[in-house]
Amino acid sequence: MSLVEEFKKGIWEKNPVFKLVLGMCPILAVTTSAENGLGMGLATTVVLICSNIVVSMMRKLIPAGVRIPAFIIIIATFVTVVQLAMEAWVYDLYQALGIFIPLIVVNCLILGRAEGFASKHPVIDSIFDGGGMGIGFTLALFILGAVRELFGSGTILGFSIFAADYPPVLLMILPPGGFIALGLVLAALNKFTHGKA
Amino acid sequence: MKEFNRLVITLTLIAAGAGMLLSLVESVTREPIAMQRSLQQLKALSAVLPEFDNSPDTDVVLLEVGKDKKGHPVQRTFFRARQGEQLVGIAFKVTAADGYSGNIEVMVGLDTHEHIVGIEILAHAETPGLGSKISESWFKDLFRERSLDNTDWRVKKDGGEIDQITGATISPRAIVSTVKSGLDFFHQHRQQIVAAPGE
Amino acid sequence: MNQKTFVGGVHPADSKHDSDTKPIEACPLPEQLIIPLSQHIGAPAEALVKAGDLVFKGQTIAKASAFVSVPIHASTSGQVIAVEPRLHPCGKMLPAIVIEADGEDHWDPSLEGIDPAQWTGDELRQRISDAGIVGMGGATFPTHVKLSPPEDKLIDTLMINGVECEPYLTADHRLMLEQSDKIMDGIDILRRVLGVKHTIVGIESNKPDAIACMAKAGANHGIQVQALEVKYPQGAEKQLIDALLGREVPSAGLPMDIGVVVQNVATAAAVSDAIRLGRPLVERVVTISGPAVAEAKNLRVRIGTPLSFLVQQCGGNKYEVSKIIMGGPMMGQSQLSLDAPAVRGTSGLLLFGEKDLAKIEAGPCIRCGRCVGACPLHLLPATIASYATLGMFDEAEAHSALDCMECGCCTYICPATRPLVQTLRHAKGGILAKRRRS
Amino acid sequence: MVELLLILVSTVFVNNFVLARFLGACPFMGVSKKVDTSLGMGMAVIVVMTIASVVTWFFQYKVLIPLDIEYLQTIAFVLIIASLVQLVEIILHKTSPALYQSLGIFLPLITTNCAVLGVAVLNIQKSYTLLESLVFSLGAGLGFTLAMWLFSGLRERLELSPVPKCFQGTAIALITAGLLSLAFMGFSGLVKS
Amino acid sequence: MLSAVLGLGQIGLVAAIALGWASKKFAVDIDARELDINEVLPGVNCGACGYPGCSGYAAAIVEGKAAITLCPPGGGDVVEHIAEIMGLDANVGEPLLAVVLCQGDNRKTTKKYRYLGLHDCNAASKIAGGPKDCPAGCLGLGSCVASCPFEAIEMTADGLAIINRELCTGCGHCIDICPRQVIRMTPARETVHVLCNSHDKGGVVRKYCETGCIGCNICKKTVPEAYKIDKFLARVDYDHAEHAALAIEKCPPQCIRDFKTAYPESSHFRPEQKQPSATLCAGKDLHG
Amino acid sequence: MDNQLYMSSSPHVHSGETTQDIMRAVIYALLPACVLSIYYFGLEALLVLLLCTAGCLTTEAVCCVLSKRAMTLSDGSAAITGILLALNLPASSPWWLALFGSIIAVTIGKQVFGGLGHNPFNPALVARVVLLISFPVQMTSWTSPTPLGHGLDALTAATPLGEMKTSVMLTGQLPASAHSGFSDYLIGNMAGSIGEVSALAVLLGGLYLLKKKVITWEIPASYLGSVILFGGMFWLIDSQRYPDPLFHLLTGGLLLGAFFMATDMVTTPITRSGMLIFGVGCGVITVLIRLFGGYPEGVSFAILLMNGATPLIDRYTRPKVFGRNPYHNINQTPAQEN
Ligand SMILES: Cc1cc2nc3c(=O)[nH]c(=O)nc-3n(C[C@H](O)[C@H](O)[C@H](O)COP(=O)(O)O)c2cc1C
Ligand SMILES: Cc1cc2nc3c(=O)[nH]c(=O)nc-3n(C[C@H](O)[C@H](O)[C@H](O)COP(=O)(O)O)c2cc1C
Ligand SMILES: Cc1cc2nc3c(=O)[nH]c(=O)nc-3n(C[C@H](O)[C@H](O)[C@H](O)COP(=O)(O)O)c2cc1C
Ligand SMILES: Cc1cc2nc3c(=O)[nH]c(=O)nc-3n(C[C@H](O)[C@H](O)[C@H](O)CO)c2cc1C
Ligand code: SF4
Ligand code: SF4
Ligand code: SF4
Ligand code: SF4
Ligand code: FES
Repeated sequence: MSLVEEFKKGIWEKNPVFKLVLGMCPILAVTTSAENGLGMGLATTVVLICSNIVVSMMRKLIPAGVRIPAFIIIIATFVTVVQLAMEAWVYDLYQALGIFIPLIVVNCLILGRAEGFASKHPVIDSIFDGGGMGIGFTLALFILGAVRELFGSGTILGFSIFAADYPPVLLMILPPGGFIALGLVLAALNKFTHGKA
Repeated sequence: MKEFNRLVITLTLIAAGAGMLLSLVESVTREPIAMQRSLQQLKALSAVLPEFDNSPDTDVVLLEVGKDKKGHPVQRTFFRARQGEQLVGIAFKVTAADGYSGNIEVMVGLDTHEHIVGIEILAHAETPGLGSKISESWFKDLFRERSLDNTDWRVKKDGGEIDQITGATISPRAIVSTVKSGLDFFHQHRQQIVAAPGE
Repeated sequence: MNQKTFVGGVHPADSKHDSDTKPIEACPLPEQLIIPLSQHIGAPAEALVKAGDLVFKGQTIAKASAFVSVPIHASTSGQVIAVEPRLHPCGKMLPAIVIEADGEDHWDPSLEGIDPAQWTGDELRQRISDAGIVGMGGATFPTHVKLSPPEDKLIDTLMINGVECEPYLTADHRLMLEQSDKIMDGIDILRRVLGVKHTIVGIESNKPDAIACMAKAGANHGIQVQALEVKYPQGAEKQLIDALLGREVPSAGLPMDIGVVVQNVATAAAVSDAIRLGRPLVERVVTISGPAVAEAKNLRVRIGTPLSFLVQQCGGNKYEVSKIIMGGPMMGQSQLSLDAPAVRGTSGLLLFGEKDLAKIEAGPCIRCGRCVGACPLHLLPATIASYATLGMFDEAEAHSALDCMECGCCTYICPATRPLVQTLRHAKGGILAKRRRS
Repeated sequence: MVELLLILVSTVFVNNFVLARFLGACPFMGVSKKVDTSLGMGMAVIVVMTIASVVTWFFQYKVLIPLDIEYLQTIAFVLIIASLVQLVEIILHKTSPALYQSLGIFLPLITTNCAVLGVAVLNIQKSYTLLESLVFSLGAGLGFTLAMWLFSGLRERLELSPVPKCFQGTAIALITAGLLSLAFMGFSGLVKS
Repeated sequence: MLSAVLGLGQIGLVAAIALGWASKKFAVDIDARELDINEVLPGVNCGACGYPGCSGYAAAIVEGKAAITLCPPGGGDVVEHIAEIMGLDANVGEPLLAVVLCQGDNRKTTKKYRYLGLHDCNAASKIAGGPKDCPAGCLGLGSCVASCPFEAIEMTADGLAIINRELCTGCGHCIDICPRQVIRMTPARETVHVLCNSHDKGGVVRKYCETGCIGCNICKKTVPEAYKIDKFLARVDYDHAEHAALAIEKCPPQCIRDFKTAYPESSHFRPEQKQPSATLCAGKDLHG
Repeated sequence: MDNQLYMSSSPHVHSGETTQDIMRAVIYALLPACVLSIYYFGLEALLVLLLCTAGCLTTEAVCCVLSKRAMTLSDGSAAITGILLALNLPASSPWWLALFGSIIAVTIGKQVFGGLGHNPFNPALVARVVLLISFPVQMTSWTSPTPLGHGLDALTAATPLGEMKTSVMLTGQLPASAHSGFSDYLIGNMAGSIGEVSALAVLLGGLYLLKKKVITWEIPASYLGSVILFGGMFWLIDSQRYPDPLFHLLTGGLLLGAFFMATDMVTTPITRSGMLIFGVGCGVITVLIRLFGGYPEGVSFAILLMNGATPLIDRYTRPKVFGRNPYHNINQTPAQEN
């Protein structure tokens, strides 16, 4: 598989959110606005790429018996780095994402890629894999965030879209709305990709 | 046994390496994080205080305002804002326990005439779309310039002067009464607060 | 009178008034009789005659081929013209003996009656078996088998089923009115064979005349008659036993497991004929009814009489027939044509025209629970059916699909008109097929 | 006592871990197809959560804070939890195959589950005492199990429904979860925050 | 810095020792090959192999209980992969496709009664053998459609099952379900088939079906090696079927077809509703 | 030639009662409440009723077309959903609120699950709660009834439960209205949603349904009974703070819920004991939410929550199959000789 394909598969064909349904918690929890979705997605992408690189580099060194703990340490390290950096430089976003930043550690997506891809492939491939998956994840979070923000607050990235007297459907930015919006988005994607009713 | 040693050593090394890396990163971010945290406090303060050039978040006075259910003393922090050496404003945090769904934390800022410069809602759990309107600026602006003397501290529905929110009177009512009691407390202890030495 | 009953069931309109006042008439002799070799539960009988043979009425023309099997007798005298596959009421072509009647209707001279009091139970049972007696209540299970409980099963009660809970059918009703003494005699014989004293006759309370008549006849035999609430399927033996004795036949068990043998009133009458007169089972009472028939009747019919002949005896059909049912409308089989013959299990023949049929498109189950409330076995028909339609037979089995007795209550009551019984049958087939495979 | 009860009620109903806080959504969606499995998973989560929150609580207050390395919280907690879970799994697999069959097979899933780490982190964030942490984690586990149990019942029913093609699978499961979460909104305000 | 390194290093050490110790002390074997095989299997869990799902099959292979060629959906690739994992020679069987050997849809055949009830071939066949006069033809109620895990079967508007040769994997589910045994496995390479399943005599067949095989022998006369006649029914002998197509034009009821030339009915497929159809209720007069 | 005889599997007769008949009966039973609501709230109520019913029917039709299923309008369930949704809305609802609710009810509430019979949650209540959460302002501005011909303008007013909640929250005491006003509640002279106002009209409809055997007694009885018991328990503890059972019964759409919404067979247990559990669960949750929850009104949530538990209830209350009761036969009494 070429590097480009490696990259592209994560964005659509194996999109971690729409196709693999991994990392559900942040998908549902932080997508109350497009901005939060984007921020979370990017943070995850950074961790994903970095940990893929390191795991791939060290794949020959780590004995099978402690594979998982070792991967977790590597991932957790990058998560902490991201966490510290966000707190230092993008404090508002850090506040908005709250507990879900440390929880990137347990995002099944990242461990999944480390286990399933980086530990078996060379560094360059792993970067593209991580990048593709990360962008796919970010894209999905952004789309979902945009949908929820649009209907739930009438804005996208803070800009008003509807007329001033649009009554926002608050449900969309509340917990039930998270599940329902993702369900509807998935159904819409199914509809368009298979064209079946 | 060799295999076992390898396991232990790699994992320990990786962990230690991670520790090293992180402590490095932490040392870089320590300063900015501390700054962000105090900035956050300051942001709320500057929204409710007249212009100042000191750091009110460190120029504070602690007073006991009462006891909680278990009998422990409850303290309230008063932040003092200054221009030069001149005291220009005081801010303090009050908590309304009778909101629609839980506590509402309000930062109140006063000028030297005990007129409100502004209030800020720090935390609340009111119903989105109803009670949550208390954090909208039109509502917060209702409190500007008000003092114990120039205002009947009740919502209009109860015969006072402050607008309520349509369909949600409870949250504004809670805020109004809390802010008022905060003002009362301040009024009684004004001397003590103003005169206390800085820390 | 206190009316006993069971939990569940439905109340279809009984539609019996067209025929319940019509005395039993003897059906004339048709030109040809088609006598299938398979008319009972168990192994089909083996033909003893071939084309060209002359037979007497009552002569054994096919012999039992196993313990659970019975012989078959010519139902009139005449000539065998063929032994070949003919249309059976089940809709398939199955082996049958075709007799051309000679019009004489001669009984086999070797047949003679006996006095049961002189004979042992075992001998009586053999005579019952030789007479080809099977249950006349619908299941056509060989009666001698029911009368041979294993040593370890103690039978304490003989229950006589005079319920006749199927709509339209009045054959048992008329029989109880007209031949209650013969029935009582049959009961005595059955009691003797089984060695039990305690006997209960159960009759639905919509037949007060039959209850009175049977109670009177039973009085000097020490036989108790019990009125039962009018409810379908009061006549199903498990429900009957539950209603009368409060005992539950275990799942997959038999009445004898709880000390009971159940026989239909017509079976009792047939037993009496077989012993006292020596006459084997060659005829039965059939109710011909339904909105499309010209005149509803109860006919005493020779086994093998073509259904079309029965309809002729009732003045034909009033209008075009769209559906023919053998048996009652709840459990009977729809017929492919009137060419099939009446058999030992034929309790009724019902004719319906197009306008009597309500064709309703089945809708989705609305979970109303009516089927659950109606199921006399306390199953969840709706749930089992939805598993079955998706081929999830393991789940269906876990919900006791195999217990279903196909009484039809669930389909009858379902407002979504779902074909529940058929689906359950499908489930049972699927479960058994799966078992066979593994 | 009342405080503890309130924490319990609040975590089970009002701020249900999955339905209101979105913690542990992956196993919630993943292992809820059958009622029996979901119960097994729920039990495993309760056990692990309780153990994990006690251990991490001690670690936070006895190691991280005294050493002034609180910023290592995430990595330390996740490492502890992961090792702990794996340890339990290995031991269970060998010593009690029966228990392993009913609970153990879920353990690997739990390692990478937001709910367990989330509980540990929230305990610290909310400055709970050890006892409160214990009750909180128990409530979280119970709430998780309750949500999962209800949801698995609903999903077994969905299996039998002719769901339109494009909604089949995850989409309809998510919508169902959404409606369940909607119903749980009714508990909001039951315990004032 | 030091405390961080030591702190974390310590956890790492303890964790590694504990895990290492435990995994030795409590070791349980799982055959790695089982996991590998599970990876290469298609994961559709169709059960065609006869085991409970793909992982069950994988376990059975490793235990040596099952042949490696039992997964029809997987096809040759999978067999090769498994062979590799197990260190065996791959011996791939000839690929098969299912074909419905019947063309007698509702327009071309007659009915012995009007069926009402569960929309299911097995259920209908229990009522007087099924509503068709033909004792062997497709009943058209689509039990096979529901049984195919690959959605390869569709019903024509006129009630005939047709198998999409692109989608069929040869798993054989439909064969088991069909009460008429009208679906047969045929070599995938062969596209010429006699689309009839009735062994009735020609005269009988003509009464109920416009296009049923009448056993006239013409095909066999045209291409003797390619056709066998068995009790009034012609069948293609798939071992010698190269020239079978030559008989297509000659067949009087036109029951020989070549799937390479488009099958006419497949053009007007209509999605069939999977709802049990009408049930019949005698006695409106029973209301009350 | 095709044979024209029909054949089918037994049974060959049917009770004659169809889904349509059941649904029609429910619509009839709702009529008194509809009529009374129009009397009290005038054209506004009529408009909401029409909008919701038309909205639900149209959405159902569109869904049928989109999913290529047979048209299901005639089964009447969509109409019921529409009417019940309308009865659960304030009379002052803007047109878009009613329409949006109808669309939510039929799509998210029902059709995504495969239509009639497959939705796990009550569609009308799903819509109502979605609206309540999304548009709390519109959904909590109640008007007090202004009977037709009185020529008064509608005034905004709190519902009895809302008033109670506010009063308890502020003063820890019940408002005066909670001790009186029962006759008003009975005939519907109180602020509230269109359909909850008159207890009598709803009761009439409910009794009709019971009489026609469209619904069974289990759910309404256990629901109302448990509200009386559980609510009454609190009242006995502190009658200044907690309202009496009668207040519970007559306000907040409890009767509407108990007779019309908790009885929707699609979303409630199929077994008799399951229904009893369902009813008790609804009752307890309703009281809890009313007395301690954030929302003044607990019926919708209680029913939805128990809808969510219904598959489990069904699972654990499977009736004992006849002949599988191991204890039954032990009690067998030897037959009496006679
Ligand atoms: C679901 C719901 C949520 C509510 N949330 C709030 C709230 O957060 N704040 C508030 O003051 N009132 C809230 N209310 C309204 C109160 O119940 C009460 O009716 C209102 O505060 C009285 O105000 P009014 O006098 O303007 O009608 C809510 C009502 C409902 C039904
Ligand atoms: C396979 C089978 C075996 C039976 N064996 C006996 C038996 O050994 N003894 C007996 O008294 N009845 C036996 N029965 C008869 C049943 O008790 C019952 O009377 C018969 O099936 C007809 O009942 P039904 O019309 O309610 O279905 C048997 C029935 C079947 C189907
Ligand atoms: C649903 C159902 C209904 C039945 N109704 C009757 C009935 O009304 N009268 C009757 O004699 N037998 C009825 N039976 C048959 C009885 O269960 C039982 O087989 C019969 O009474 C045994 O007597 P027999 O062997 O003499 O026929 C019914 C069976 C079933 C399954
Ligand atoms: C007794 C009864 C009560 C019903 N209650 C409701 C209801 O509360 N809400 C609703 O949307 N539909 C109701 N329906 C209509 C229908 O059952 C419902 O829309 C289904 O949930 C749709 O699948 C009811 C129907 C009946 C027969
Ligand atoms: S047919 Fe079977 S499932 Fe239906 S009511 Fe009768 S016994 Fe129960
Ligand atoms: S009677 Fe029909 S609609 Fe009612 S639950 Fe049973 S199958 Fe469903
Ligand atoms: S091929 Fe067989 S199963 Fe398929 S529709 Fe025809 S008869 Fe039914
Ligand atoms: S079920 Fe039949 S048609 Fe479908 S893939 Fe298997 S063999 Fe082919
Ligand atoms: S992201 Fe939370 S459990 Fe997977």
